[in-house]
Amino acid sequence: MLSEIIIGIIAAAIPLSITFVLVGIGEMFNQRAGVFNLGAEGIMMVGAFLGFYVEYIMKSGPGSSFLGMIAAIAVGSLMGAVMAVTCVNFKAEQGIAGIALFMLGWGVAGMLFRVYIGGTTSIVGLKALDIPFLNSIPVLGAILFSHNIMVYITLVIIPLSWYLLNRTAWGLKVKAVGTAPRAADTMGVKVDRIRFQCVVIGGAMAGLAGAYLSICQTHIYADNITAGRGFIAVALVYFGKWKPTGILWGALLFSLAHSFQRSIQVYGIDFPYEIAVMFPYILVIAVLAISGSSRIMAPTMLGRPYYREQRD
Amino acid sequence: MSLDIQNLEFRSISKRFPGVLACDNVNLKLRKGEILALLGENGAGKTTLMNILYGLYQPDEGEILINGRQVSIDSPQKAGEMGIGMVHQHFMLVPNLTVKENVALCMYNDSFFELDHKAVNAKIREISERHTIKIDPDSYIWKLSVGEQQRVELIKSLSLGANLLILDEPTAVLTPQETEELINLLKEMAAGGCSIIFISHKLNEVKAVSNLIAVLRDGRLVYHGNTNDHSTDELATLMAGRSISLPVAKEKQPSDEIVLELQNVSAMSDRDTPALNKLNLSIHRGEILGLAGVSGNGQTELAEVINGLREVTEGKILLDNEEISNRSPQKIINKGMGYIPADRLHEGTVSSFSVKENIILKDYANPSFSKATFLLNKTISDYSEELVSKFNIKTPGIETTCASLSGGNIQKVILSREITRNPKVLVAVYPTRGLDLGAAEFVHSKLLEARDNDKAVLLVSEELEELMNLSDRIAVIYEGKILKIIPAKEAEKSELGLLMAGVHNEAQAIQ
Amino acid sequence: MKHKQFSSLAFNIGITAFSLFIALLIGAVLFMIAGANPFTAYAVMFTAPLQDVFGITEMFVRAAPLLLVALGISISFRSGILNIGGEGQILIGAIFGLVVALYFPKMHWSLMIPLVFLASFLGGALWGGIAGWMKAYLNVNEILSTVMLNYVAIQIYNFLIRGPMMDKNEVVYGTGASQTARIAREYWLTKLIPGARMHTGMIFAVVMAVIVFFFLWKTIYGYRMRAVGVEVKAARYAGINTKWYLLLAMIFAGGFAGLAGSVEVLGVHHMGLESISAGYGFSGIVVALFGGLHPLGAIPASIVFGLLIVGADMMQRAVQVPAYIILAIQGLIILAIVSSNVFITKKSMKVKVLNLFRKPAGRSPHAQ
Amino acid sequence: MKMLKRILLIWSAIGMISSSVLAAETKLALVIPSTIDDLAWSQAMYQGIKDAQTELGADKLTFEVSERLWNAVDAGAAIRQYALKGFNIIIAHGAQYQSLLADIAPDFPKTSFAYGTGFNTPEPNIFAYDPHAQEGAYLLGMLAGLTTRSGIIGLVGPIKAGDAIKYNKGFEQGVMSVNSKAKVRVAYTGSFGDLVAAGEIARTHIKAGADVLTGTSQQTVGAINVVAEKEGLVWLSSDMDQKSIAPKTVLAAQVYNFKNVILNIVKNRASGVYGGKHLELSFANGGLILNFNDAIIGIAPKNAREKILAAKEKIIDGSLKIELN
Repeated sequence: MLSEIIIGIIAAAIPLSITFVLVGIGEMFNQRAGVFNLGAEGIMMVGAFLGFYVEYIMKSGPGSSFLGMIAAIAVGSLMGAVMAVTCVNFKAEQGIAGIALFMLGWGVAGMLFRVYIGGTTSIVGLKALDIPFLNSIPVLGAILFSHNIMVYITLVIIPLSWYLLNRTAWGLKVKAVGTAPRAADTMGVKVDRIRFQCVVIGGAMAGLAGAYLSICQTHIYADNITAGRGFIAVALVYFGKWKPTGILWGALLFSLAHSFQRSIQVYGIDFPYEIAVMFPYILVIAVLAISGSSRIMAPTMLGRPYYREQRD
Repeated sequence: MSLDIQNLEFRSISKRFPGVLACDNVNLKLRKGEILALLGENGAGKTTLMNILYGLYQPDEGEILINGRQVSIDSPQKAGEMGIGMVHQHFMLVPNLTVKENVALCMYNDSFFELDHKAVNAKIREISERHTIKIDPDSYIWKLSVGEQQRVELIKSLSLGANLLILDEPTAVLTPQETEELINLLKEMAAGGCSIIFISHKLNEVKAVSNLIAVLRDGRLVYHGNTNDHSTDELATLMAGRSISLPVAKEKQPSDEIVLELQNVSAMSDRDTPALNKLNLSIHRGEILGLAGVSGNGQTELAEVINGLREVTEGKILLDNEEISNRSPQKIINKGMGYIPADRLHEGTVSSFSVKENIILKDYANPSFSKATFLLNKTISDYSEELVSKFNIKTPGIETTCASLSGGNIQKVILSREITRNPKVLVAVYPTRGLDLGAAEFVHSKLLEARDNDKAVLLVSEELEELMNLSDRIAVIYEGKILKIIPAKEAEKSELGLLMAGVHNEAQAIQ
Repeated sequence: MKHKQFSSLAFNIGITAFSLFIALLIGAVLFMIAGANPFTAYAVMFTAPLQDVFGITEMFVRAAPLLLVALGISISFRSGILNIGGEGQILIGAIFGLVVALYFPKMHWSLMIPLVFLASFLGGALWGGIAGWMKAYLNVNEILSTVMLNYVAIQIYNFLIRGPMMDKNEVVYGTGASQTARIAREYWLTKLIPGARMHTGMIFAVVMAVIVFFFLWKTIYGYRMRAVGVEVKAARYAGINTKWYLLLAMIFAGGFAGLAGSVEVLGVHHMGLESISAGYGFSGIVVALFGGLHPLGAIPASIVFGLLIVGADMMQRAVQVPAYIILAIQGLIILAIVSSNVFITKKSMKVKVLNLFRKPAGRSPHAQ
Repeated sequence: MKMLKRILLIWSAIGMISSSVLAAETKLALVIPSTIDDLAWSQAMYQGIKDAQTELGADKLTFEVSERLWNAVDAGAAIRQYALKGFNIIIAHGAQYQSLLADIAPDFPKTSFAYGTGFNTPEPNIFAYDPHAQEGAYLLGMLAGLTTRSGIIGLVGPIKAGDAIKYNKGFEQGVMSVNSKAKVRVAYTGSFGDLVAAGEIARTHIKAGADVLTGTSQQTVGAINVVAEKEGLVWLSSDMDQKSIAPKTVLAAQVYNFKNVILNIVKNRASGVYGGKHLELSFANGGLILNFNDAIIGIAPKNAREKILAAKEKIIDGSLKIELN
């Protein structure tokens, strides 16, 4: 019984963590390049809406779900580009621009939903796959092989992003523009261009994460579907020390804590539920406080626009 | 592939910055295999001119010709394609990447995915073997010493096939031996067909290395010709527009009273490696103790432990026989410590604060400047005005931010503050680094003045000339230990150089 | 010289107006999608709040908490800390204030109100201080800790107002709405105009802004705090206990957000309610940055932002579009203003724009 | 001072004008915390007003809505503006608006204000309405107790306060009345709007063996969709009939019929009563409606419907009381 509960907790945590991983990896890229995007939450909302909407109007199976995801990625990139234009080209204060983008995204998503759909409806979406044979492996089957397809795609995205960051020329450039943009510039790296690309990627990933929420997790769109998950994801990037695996651990820890507190509530241990709900947030802070943070990986020029012709 | 630069010409180059005319109608010529030394005081426009050649800045007027054809260099990439490489004064390296990755960043700045670590390794090996530059390609830049970082810079430029190298004050941070090696290396490279532009204000080196000299003053070219046509004194006069001679310490009988004493002091560096290793040192009242050494051997850490900015893991520091080790910086300041840090822009001053605010950086809480926590604006302004005129600080006003002053004037702000506070001990770390002769002259005279006023001065420097001119005794630091202390009049450059490189007779080591 | 100043001002206004125009143009598309006339909508949004007493007073109702939060944010930003925990700090501040106002023995308002303010300042300071302490002594990134602490604060607040501090009557009648009892009427902040909600909180906030200004620029503590904010190394060098001042900065940031909480409680709601923070913790950041992180700059910034909130709200009712459009328009306007800001503050960017209009020249017009 | 007097004069003038308008048509304004399409609390009221409009005629009752005013500051501005504009009835649809109304109402004595859930009418022109959520919850609880095969029933709560408590208490009593062995497990998300969290709690309930689930507030749409993923599981909905999003999952619903509240307020005003009344929504007065989903009612035992309807009659005639404490 107990082992079943524990397996259940872990199995439930994995699909939950995907949202954070997706947004987090995207945010990791733009932070590594020196741009701090608080607007991920807003981008997620637009992604969640558009992904939902595309599937809703197509009304046909998994194909339309994927089309929805692609649409979400596209619109996320577009929102990312808006952020990039303001923060990279126009060197705007990133904190404000992020909050503004959050407001814009929330507003646009909500309004389009009202105008084009009007009422809460559900879609088929992508359901959990029970992978034949593999899912009947004891313990592992339940934990690893009974999730929706996006979980597996995300598990591919993590090593892919690691590879991109650490084994390609582009990844080198990203790391360079986030820590030493002037040096990067002298080495022939187009600082603003790399930053722009990274912010767009961050947007695309946030859009996808939004669509994951509406298409894979809830099969629905409703106001404030993200409920602050974008902000959590931004925080988890710091937790993960700007590394894909770090972000994965952070997201898993946070999701496990959530899944754990929900199980505690469901299995009827009687204490104020607020404490249960608080638990994941406190846990994440506590773990980071104990483990300490390294400054080596930190993009030291995070939040600072680069002016080529400024004497320093 | 990069261009083979046969000759280079600047025609009437001008560049303005808000409020400054950095380059004014400059004309220059350089042929293949020549070494051109670009001389000038700080702010004369040397760096700006080179940044234009390197594509970082665009000239407002004028043109650049390579091999007789007009070219437009609108980015460092373009410069690289034309075979121009630059080693900046502030190294342009990405600290959180390895040596190899930094080189790779240059080699693959056009590609997206492609990143052939093997090819990069091979390139680094080839270059380091050809020019005997030793470097570990897999170590992170932030772990390297300044000298090593410079080698990375050279490898970087060479790996890109540069045949015109611009070096912006390359010797500022090197030991005499390293400097000599660099000079030989540069000559060899020139002989092999490389053209080199060498920015400096150290005239001896310039004489040793270059064929051609160009002197800039206030953005204008005041001399362009052969190196051998002028003596160093004449060149100095050309640079400054007046004749300058650096002050030399006059003999003074030092007192026997020890003011500052370090006993078996150990400390860790920022990278968690041992920086000071049971170091012993004592300084007398009324003497300048010069500390020689290659940077990265514990000098900055030494200055920091004395000032309470770094933890002492072992040993004792005594100021006037009172222990000050691991006391708070505030307490140490109150006990009469003065400190001129190496990083004058970010440590010695709060760069976005006004001159006035920086002048009271250590005294704002002093009853003469604040009453019941409120700052006394009038008194502070009067005091600042007084120091500004006394130390001849060139600033539009006391409300101007320090960041907008030149390096020399920032140093004067620090100097005015530290000396006027009348400390018992003054620790000065690289006080003239990057300053032009005029400013260095001023700093030197003030340090000597402090000594004559019976202060104990610890002068950390990499320039032997400076140490030998000013110090009463010279201590050599190597890997966190004092190897030897030599009275300045007995010191010889060659011996100091060997000591700095760690070569010494064990028997002579200070216990 | 005069002429130059004038043309520079004209440039600043021009560039801001241009970017606003672009934002409103994009916004107009949204209005058209929603089936409303953008001209009427904008007319209402920018003029309606200024047309009557109601609009103007409402503007100040929003400006008061915004200004207080922005003051705290300015202090923390100046000390190099990005505090996005305003929401949580407001709530904790409010709850501390509520405890004093509801459970302390009756006393004259002139004693009680300062006591409530003090309590809420301490509450917010505690919440900000946690993040500050973790930043200074445990090296925990403040963005992470403040985001997380917001959620924790919301849960604590909700627990208290639905549990131990819930209005006893709610239990008796079985309605169980999560709200506290009402605060005694004599403790309410005085309404400045009968029939409108505007209360003395705005005056309090402006006074605080002036105090913060003096504190930051005229006292040794402010001097230390600013030094720590811009150049930690130099501050340490000067003998300042930098960790303590980082913590202190967050204590102030939280404290001012906490004050905003009690201003809302005493001035507007007179009781503890759900979502009392009303997003001020986030808008406060925007206000602080628009105010140039200067306490006095935050005063007009908070009023303008108040106008934006009230105007958008009125517009939504006037043209009957989905309320979401308010958010979208506010977001667009903020984006436009921050984007244009760089052309005003950075000469090199300004020059680029001016060069667009002076085709043949490649020269910078501002060099002397 | 003169200025103030003038302002006061203008305001009282506005008040008079608005009262004279009353005779011609009733202008109603609705302020809701969520949206008009949340399939829960807010939409139920919106629907109620539309129904009342249909009944009275579009020329007799017009209305405007302001959404997403969950925070009381914005809501306060909206309410006051509506009052200034001469709206006759202003409905602030949430318990959290009570204190706002108490502040505003005295300035507009001829305007009727209403809020709910609540009992308190601090001013003579404030109505409080109060759906007896526990009544429907009791009946749904009976249905759950009768229908569950696993004996485990999952409840997805938002925040443990207000209607959620009333609902949960009634529901548990209903379950116990028919199936004392069944377990009702309650878990809260800690927010009203986090439908992902609600979905996750539903998932956890299902993993833990629950086959009948229920819950309140707008976030439950997230839970329903999760329940709908697996066949054989049912959801019991409250506030609105949420059948539209999961026709094969929502077995029955308690629907708040706010139409009567609106009509009641209009009637009261016609007879010169501007407020001060506590309006209840119960099965007895038609304020609550119980809907069964006929398409899938077969899942429940055959006699379930009869038993529940019998209990409903008892609630109506007062012989069955549901304890709230």
